[in-house]
Amino acid sequence: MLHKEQITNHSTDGHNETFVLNLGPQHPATHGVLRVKMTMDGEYITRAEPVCGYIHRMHEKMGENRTWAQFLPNTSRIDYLSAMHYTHAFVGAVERAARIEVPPRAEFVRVITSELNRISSHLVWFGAYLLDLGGFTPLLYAFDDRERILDLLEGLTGARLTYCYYRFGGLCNDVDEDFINGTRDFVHYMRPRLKMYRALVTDNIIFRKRLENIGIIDAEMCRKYGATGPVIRGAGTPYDVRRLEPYSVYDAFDFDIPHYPEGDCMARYLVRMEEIEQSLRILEQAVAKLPDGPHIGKVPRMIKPPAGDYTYAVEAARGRMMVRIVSDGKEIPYRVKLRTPSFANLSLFEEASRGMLLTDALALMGSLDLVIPDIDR
Amino acid sequence: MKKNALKEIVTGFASLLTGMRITLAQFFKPPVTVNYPRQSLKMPARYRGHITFVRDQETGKSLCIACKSCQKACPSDCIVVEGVKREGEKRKSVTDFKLDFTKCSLCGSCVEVCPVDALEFSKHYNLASTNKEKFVVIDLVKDLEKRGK
Amino acid sequence: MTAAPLEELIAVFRAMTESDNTEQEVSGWDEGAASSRESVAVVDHDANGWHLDVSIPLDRLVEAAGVLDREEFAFDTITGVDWIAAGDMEVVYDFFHPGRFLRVVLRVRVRREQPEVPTILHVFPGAGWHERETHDFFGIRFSGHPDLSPLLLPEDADYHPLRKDFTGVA
Amino acid sequence: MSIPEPFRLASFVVGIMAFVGLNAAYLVWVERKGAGRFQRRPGPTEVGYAGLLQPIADAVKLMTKQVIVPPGADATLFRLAPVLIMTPAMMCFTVLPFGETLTATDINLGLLMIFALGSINVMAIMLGGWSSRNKYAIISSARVVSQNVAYEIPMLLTVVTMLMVTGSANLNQIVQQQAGAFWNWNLFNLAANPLMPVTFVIFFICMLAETNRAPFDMAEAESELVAGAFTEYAGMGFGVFFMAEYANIVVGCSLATVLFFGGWQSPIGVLPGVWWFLLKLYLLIFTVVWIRWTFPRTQFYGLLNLSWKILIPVSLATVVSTAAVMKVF
Repeated sequence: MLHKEQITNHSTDGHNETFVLNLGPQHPATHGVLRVKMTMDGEYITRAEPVCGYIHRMHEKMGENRTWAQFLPNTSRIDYLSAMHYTHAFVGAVERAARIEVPPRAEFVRVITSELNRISSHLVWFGAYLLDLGGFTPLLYAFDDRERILDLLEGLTGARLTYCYYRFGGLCNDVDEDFINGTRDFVHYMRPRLKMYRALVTDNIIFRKRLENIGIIDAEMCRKYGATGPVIRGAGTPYDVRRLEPYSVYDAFDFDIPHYPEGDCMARYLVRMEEIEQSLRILEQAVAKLPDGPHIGKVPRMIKPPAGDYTYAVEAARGRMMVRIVSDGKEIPYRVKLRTPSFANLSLFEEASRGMLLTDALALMGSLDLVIPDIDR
Repeated sequence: MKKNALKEIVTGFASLLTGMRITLAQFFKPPVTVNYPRQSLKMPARYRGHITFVRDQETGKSLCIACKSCQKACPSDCIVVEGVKREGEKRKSVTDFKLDFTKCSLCGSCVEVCPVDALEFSKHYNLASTNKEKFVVIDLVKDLEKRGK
Repeated sequence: MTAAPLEELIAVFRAMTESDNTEQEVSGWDEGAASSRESVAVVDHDANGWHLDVSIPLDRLVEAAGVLDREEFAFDTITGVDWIAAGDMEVVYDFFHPGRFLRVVLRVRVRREQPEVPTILHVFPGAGWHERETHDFFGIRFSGHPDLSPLLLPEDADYHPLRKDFTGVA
Repeated sequence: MSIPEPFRLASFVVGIMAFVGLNAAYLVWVERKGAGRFQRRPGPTEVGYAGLLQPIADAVKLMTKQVIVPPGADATLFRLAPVLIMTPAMMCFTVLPFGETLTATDINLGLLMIFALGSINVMAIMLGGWSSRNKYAIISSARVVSQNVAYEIPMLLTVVTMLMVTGSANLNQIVQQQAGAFWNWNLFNLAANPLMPVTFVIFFICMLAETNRAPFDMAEAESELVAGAFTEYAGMGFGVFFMAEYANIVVGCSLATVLFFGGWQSPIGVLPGVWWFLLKLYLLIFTVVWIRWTFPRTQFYGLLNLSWKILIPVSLATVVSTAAVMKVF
């Protein structure tokens, strides 16, 4: 293991010859159009400055020129890997503002679809992370599993990524038996697969050597930067919006918040892998407890939340996703603020990557699970 | 310390062999992919393709009453509806329904908002063209006429 | 965890806001809204999404952030709001507590013509990017911020799209 | 021998070139097909039956592309590098005993010659990376040099062990010593070197590292360095590096076959030796492919640590144990 002290010695020996390495905007490791301007001393990073905005679409402005309901499709397109959570946050904020009741069945289905989405998102991350580390095969195994989730959600919502499934007061349409049975089957299918991943990847010595004690982010840094999700839980703080700021019907389920005190890439990896297990647990309970009833509550035709500002936070796959809406009592939002987890998680990269080797910095970047449209919005 | 290092080498090597055993087991299993475009999957009933008119089984015409709810509901302004009220008919009937598919985000607001359920999602997903013009205007009225034949 | 109970926080913030309350002229649409009736208001989380709402005078902002930092709050986000009718810009700071069910919101208001707010980047380094973003979108200057170059907008952007009088880029 | 020497040599030259070319082309196919199977997908299927014409299509594609020399690059060295990597790889084939009589030149120092030529490989990649005038390529070349220097040592130590066991550097003689059933193969010759399987594992790991194969593909490291030293190469320039990589794998696996698996010796006496040689060779190559599609890439310093802290001490132990066995018995 190489420590920062060694590196500072290394760069003060008189030959301060640094060069700038442009990682991206087109680079295999950035998974999208992120550019990292790296000032390098050999293979050591002296400063890595992320440059974002390449796919900035100004969703927040779009929110100000359409009705509340018309903004719904946008919410699936911010973090396309965990679209359900984002729709949930926006729908939740508007429901809170307009005091719309959501029937229990709809809340349960929201939990089921959100957790399925969380698993699929973590699976993409798992595969892509292995790809970053040079292991190609687990990516395709993970995609095979994810495909089952996408098939389920496609059967339910009609889309594979941009679901746009939740509505103010409930859901777009009710779940059917196929979906419920499919979810149940998936839970049974997924558990042995997780065991297989553990043997193939988690226990692999090459993999462990690449992650253990690499890219340490401590709880203090997470707090100061507002890093959430697996990043803060990998730093030992069991912060999870589902538990600490309960929303929907999450307090009806029994699940753990996996957290590891090490704060290294391995801790973040383990947190995500265990979260898949916990999500399976929630799915099992939610499917068993799913109440009957309508899938959408009483909703006014045109929604005009009373003037004021409201927030709603959910635990998205990447961390705390908060929507802050400001209403002036009209049918068009006055302001929609999207607080996205990847943005905060990436903001600490500059500090966390200082003095690291290029290889390790990429392992660190991968472990943050960045989705670029989520940063750029 | 020394002992740990030796143990790590042994368990590490064992973990590599476990990994190789797993991939070899996968090697002898059949592929899970679909050989697109030679094979393709059937889209589920709720699949959201571009919108299309529901065909009235009796008249063979559209159910659309040109109320323009869909046009108003659309977040992307990609629907244009025109209709006339013909003599002897209670409601307006549609004369022109154009969808700009290049802007459509397939959210389904139009289908949901339709008071007479005149719209549905098509199951086409193999749409491709080298020419943008093909999708700028999808004429639902003409499309329905074509299906009638 | 050494975090003080909510009452203590309220007391601390009351002391901060009362010293020069005269400048806190509330204007515009939101006169009736719970959030700005008092400078320190306890809010129902179920109704709005946070617990404590503090309209802080501009010169005590960094200090207030420091209080939250001492209480081990985590930085959440910064929201700018353009109250064009009132001629104000509002900056809303969200904080959450990683160990407790407690959310705190700080608000400052500045005139639209002179939108300048001190940076809290030295207290919460994570605010740096959020402040840059708010500068991009609203043109609010964060004094003391080392680098306010556009983060999400193109590097030569001199417009601020979330201002209500923004009409588009030529 | 009825064939006159010049004709014999000429036919070998043509034969080796064809062998290398076909191997490079079809090992790509094997790799892609193998990767497909490991990943539960069919691999190439479109060009020809089971994608068998895919390598030809790829070759044609690569050849029709322009070879671009980036501005500011050292054009001479840039063009020289692919030549420099291909030639030694080809030359190694001249001493490999494919069958009992199927050797181009049966020289006494065949083993040493292969190692001498094998070392040039590093030079070529370094030149290619350095002359490209690309930061990724330069980082890659620096990695390649330190990686290869680190792995030459344990590799040569295992070869020293083998030289002590066999007492010969003539590859044909080494094979002849291993006649008979499979327990006569050097791999199981525990009487001469009790650590023989370990020696083989070290040799195999070093071979992977020397040929820049996954999990030691630091030079290419596509998720970090884009394509490493080859980033700026287009068309057949890239194609030659690609071919050379496979040619080097064939050489490495052939050497492993000769040193440890009895070369062309048939363990049960049926079939001509050359088939046995090829069978053993391709099984080893399959293992190389298998490894590539199982493991993630090692860390760069993890790779160096592995060499200096584990492989070198262990291979020294095998040398010492072999020497001890020789001295005692």
